[in-house]
Amino acid sequence: MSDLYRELILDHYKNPRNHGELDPCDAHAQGQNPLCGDDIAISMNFSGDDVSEVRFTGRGCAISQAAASMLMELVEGRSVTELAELPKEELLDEIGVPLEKNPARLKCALLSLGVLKLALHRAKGTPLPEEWAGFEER
Amino acid sequence: MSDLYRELILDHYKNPRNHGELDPCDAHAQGQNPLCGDDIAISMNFSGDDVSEVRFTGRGCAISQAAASMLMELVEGRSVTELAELPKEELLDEIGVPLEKNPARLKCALLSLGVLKLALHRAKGTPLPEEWAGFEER
Amino acid sequence: MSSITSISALDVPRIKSDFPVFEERFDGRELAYLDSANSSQKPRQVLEGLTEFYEHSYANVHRAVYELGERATAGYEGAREKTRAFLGADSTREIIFTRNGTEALNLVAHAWGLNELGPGDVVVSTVLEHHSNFVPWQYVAERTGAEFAVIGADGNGELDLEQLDAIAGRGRVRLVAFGLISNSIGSVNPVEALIGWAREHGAVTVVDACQAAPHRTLDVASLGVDFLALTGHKMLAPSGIGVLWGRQALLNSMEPFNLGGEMIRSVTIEETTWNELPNKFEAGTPPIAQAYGLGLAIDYLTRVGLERIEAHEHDLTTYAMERLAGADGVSVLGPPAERRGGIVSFTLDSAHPHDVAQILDSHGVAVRAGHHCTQPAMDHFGISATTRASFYLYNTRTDVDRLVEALADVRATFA
Amino acid sequence: MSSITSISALDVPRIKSDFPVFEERFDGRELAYLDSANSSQKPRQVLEGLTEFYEHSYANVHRAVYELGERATAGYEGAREKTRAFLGADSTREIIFTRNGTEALNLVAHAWGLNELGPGDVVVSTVLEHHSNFVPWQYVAERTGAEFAVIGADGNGELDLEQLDAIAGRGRVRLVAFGLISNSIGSVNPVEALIGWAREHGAVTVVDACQAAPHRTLDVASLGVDFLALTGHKMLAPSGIGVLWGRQALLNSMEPFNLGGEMIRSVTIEETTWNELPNKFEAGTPPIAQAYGLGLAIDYLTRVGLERIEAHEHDLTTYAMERLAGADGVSVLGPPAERRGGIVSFTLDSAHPHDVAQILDSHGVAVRAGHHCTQPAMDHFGISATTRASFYLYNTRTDVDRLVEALADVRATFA
Ligand SMILES: Cc1ncc(COP(=O)(O)O)c(C=O)c1O
Ligand SMILES: Cc1ncc(COP(=O)(O)O)c(C=O)c1O
Repeated sequence: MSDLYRELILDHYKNPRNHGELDPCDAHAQGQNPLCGDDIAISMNFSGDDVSEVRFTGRGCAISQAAASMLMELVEGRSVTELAELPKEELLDEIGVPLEKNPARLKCALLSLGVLKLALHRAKGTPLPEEWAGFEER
Repeated sequence: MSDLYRELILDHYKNPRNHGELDPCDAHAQGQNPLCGDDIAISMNFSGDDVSEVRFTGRGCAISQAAASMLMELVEGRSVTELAELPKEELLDEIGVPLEKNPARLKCALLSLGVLKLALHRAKGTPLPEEWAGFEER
Repeated sequence: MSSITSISALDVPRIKSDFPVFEERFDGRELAYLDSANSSQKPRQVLEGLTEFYEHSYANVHRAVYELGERATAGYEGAREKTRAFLGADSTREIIFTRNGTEALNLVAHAWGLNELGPGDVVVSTVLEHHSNFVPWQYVAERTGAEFAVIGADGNGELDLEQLDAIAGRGRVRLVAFGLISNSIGSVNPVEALIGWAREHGAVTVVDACQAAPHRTLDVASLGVDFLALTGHKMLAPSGIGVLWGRQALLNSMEPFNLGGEMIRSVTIEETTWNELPNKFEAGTPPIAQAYGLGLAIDYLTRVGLERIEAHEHDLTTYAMERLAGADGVSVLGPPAERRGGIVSFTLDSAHPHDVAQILDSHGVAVRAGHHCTQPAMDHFGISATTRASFYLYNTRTDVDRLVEALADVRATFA
Repeated sequence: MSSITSISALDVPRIKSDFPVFEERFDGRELAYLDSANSSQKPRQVLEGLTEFYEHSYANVHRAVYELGERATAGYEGAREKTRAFLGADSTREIIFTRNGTEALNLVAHAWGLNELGPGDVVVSTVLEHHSNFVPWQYVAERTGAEFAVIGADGNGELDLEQLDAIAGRGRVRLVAFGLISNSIGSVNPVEALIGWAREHGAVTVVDACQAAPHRTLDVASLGVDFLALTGHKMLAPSGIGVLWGRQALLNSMEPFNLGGEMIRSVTIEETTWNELPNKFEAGTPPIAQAYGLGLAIDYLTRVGLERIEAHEHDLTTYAMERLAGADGVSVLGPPAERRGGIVSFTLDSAHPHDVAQILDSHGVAVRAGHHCTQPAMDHFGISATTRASFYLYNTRTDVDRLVEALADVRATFA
């Protein structure tokens, strides 16, 4: 079996954390991976500068959905400013499987983070960093 | 020195036969080789079904100009019907140097014959054979 | 499939030995490469010929007046002649080398479509098409004010010809574009009916043969189409080469597409005139070595025999469909093996196609997962992606067995 | 040329040994290949790397979820990164792989020009341009109703910048296209002045670097241009690959050019949206191995050092101009060696350039004869063709000597 599908990923895929939608919400964004059609939507509420609540919905492969679920656990309770700068390495460490060799799957893994960045920068009115530029246009 | 430049070719190049223009004339055509800019114009008068007079003008490489000059000698006094079917091998035999390996120079060698065909078929109102189709558009 | 046939079977082990990629071991095993509909592997004969060409016959073509240039031109134009013969075309003037299949189709869309179409006209594609034979038509229709009509399909992924009348009712049918074989589900389209209908309406026909040319004998004369596109990389040739065949009269009447060196007759500041066919459509230095390589690939395919290749793939497809029919949780899309090429697309109940493909990869089984550049077809089936296995001359029943076994592991993982 | 320099000389014999074509004998002699401005020969490092890539890393890119596809994608995208670094561009998103230099220029003409230009606008090219950087602009001007203006040159083939004011008087200058080095006479254009002028008028600048990229260090940031085109086959890479670099903001604002697979984000029957950069401009299966080969060629050039290559070619050019100045009946076109690339174009009093090249060929000297796809430049000089010798890293002074000796034979033949 592939290294990519360790227990934790399958668990998050089968039992996604924070699944759902916040409506109304303080920030929202959606994004797809045009290569494979994976789709993630994230909604958040803020309390002061902190993210008080976060939810996601989506469809797609186990990697993209599990990564989104893991991201939820990283996000809740942290400050918007901090999250706007959240390095992708933090999420990749959490996922914990080697993706460098596999740019296609890396895109799946980072889809939710891109959508999160877009939601945060939109809410703050700040420009999306170049690294995430692909998400802007979606 | 290259095989292509045997004595006869240089002689025709330096002393072209039937050089000039017939005006008025019974048939006329002009053509270029877009690859190298070689240019040939041929004018003819008919007497009955025969070509009574033929002249050419042109500029370009020794091969194209010598071939045109040699063609003049092949043409005069022969019938339009016969010339409209003149196989290119007859001119190539006259030139007498190997050109098969060299499609670029082959085009130079056959430029005058293409122009002749165009002039004859135009005068006769018959369609130019597919083999010479490139000349039609010029 | 067990009918008696005079076509002798392929010697697959011998063929396989021509493809260096099968010497490598993936997790200790030979690669089960089941993604040839995406792009094929290349035989030694093509790769060695290519290197030799670069080493001893390479220069720019057409314009060189020296030995190397003559060799290069002979190689390049020789490939045009091989392609002409391969397609049963009348003249090498009708063979235009492009970058890939997509560019061949875009050439027609830009050079014919943008200039010929207008309001009241109908441009027809099908719901099964590859994006490269769909988006260009959608785009030129929008740019010119023409209608864009799409022939739908039934649950098997077979075109619904009953829709043709309604489409004809929408205006003057000017162009009908369709593929011979669907790349995503493998169905073979009803060519004769479509061409008959298009002709009835005086429409120009564009056939996407990207999935057919590598696997079956084609003959443009008997097909009766106006344009045909194919791509080299799916038929053992290098990447970077495609072909547009078109009827000479049509090509002659068209404006050029890309502009620049080689495609002109004369250029002045005031005016430019175009070169004759095929140069008019080959602007700039062409993919010289890639065309030469396509010629070598055609030699290889012809030597092996396209009929034998087709029969071999049909056997594998039939076998794969039988085995997948018996595999838990697998649903195969598309028509029965009799009416498809060597392509089997399926979904698995418990896992997303990307995850399926990923786990298959860890078993040394290479398949493609995704929408296969056919999103309208995916929408038609109400899904976003499939896993697809596709066969070529180097595949065997063992590859199919490995696919089926690996699928069992996917199901166990996602159970 | 005899100035003291810190640039060490090229080890030409060693370089030559990397190019298999020089092992062959032409009429008993090594080939004096003086046609690299037309297309260059390829080193072993590129050819072997290419074969290895096909043998062990070939699959379609981007969409494959298996080991081979990952290798192929890494190879293809790695080449994009090498190209980015080679050009000093900000981002790999700005690097678009095309079929050749001509297509790179056409991409801008079609996707920017046809959509942005209109009556009252002026599109500027120069009389020295290659047809591929001339005809597309002439064509888009005609299609859009814009004015087409051509910067003239003086008797040396150097651009006449005094004409710029008059050109600006003809309307709103929207686009200025010019080459860095003329391919037919070798003159180096006044880049800074042209770009300064274009910017003053708010015009977009398009630089044809096809003749510069193989021979000199380029840096798009310091050049200050908007688009730059180059072609792989002139710089040791395979045929079938070109590059368009463009500013990201401009590329983002543009419509796509070719349409189809890979360049879309989503396709429905109603509507299609485009993918992000660079995919938006790379429709269909790209020239995968050719891009990889371009990356290998860039590695090779970088290892040898472009500054050393430029110095070496400058030495050969200076030497050739000295020797040709002393040869009977030879007239060299263009500026002095200080203001030219490694290109020497000339006419001979008694013989047509094609005849010259043909006889040189029989001496194992390969040059090009013709208008070099620059008919307006030929018209400017009042001629229809030249004989052109061009130099690259594998050439030597001996090649120049052989050229000059063979020219004497031409004169004798036509005396
Ligand atoms: C049916 C079909 N049409 C067109 C194409 C486009 O070919 P290419 O990617 O070579 O441009 C493909 C392959 O991707 C295909 O399968
Ligand atoms: C200056 C210049 N521009 C453009 C081109 C066109 O490049 P390609 O033939 O690769 O399309 C060439 C070469 O032919 C050239 O020399």
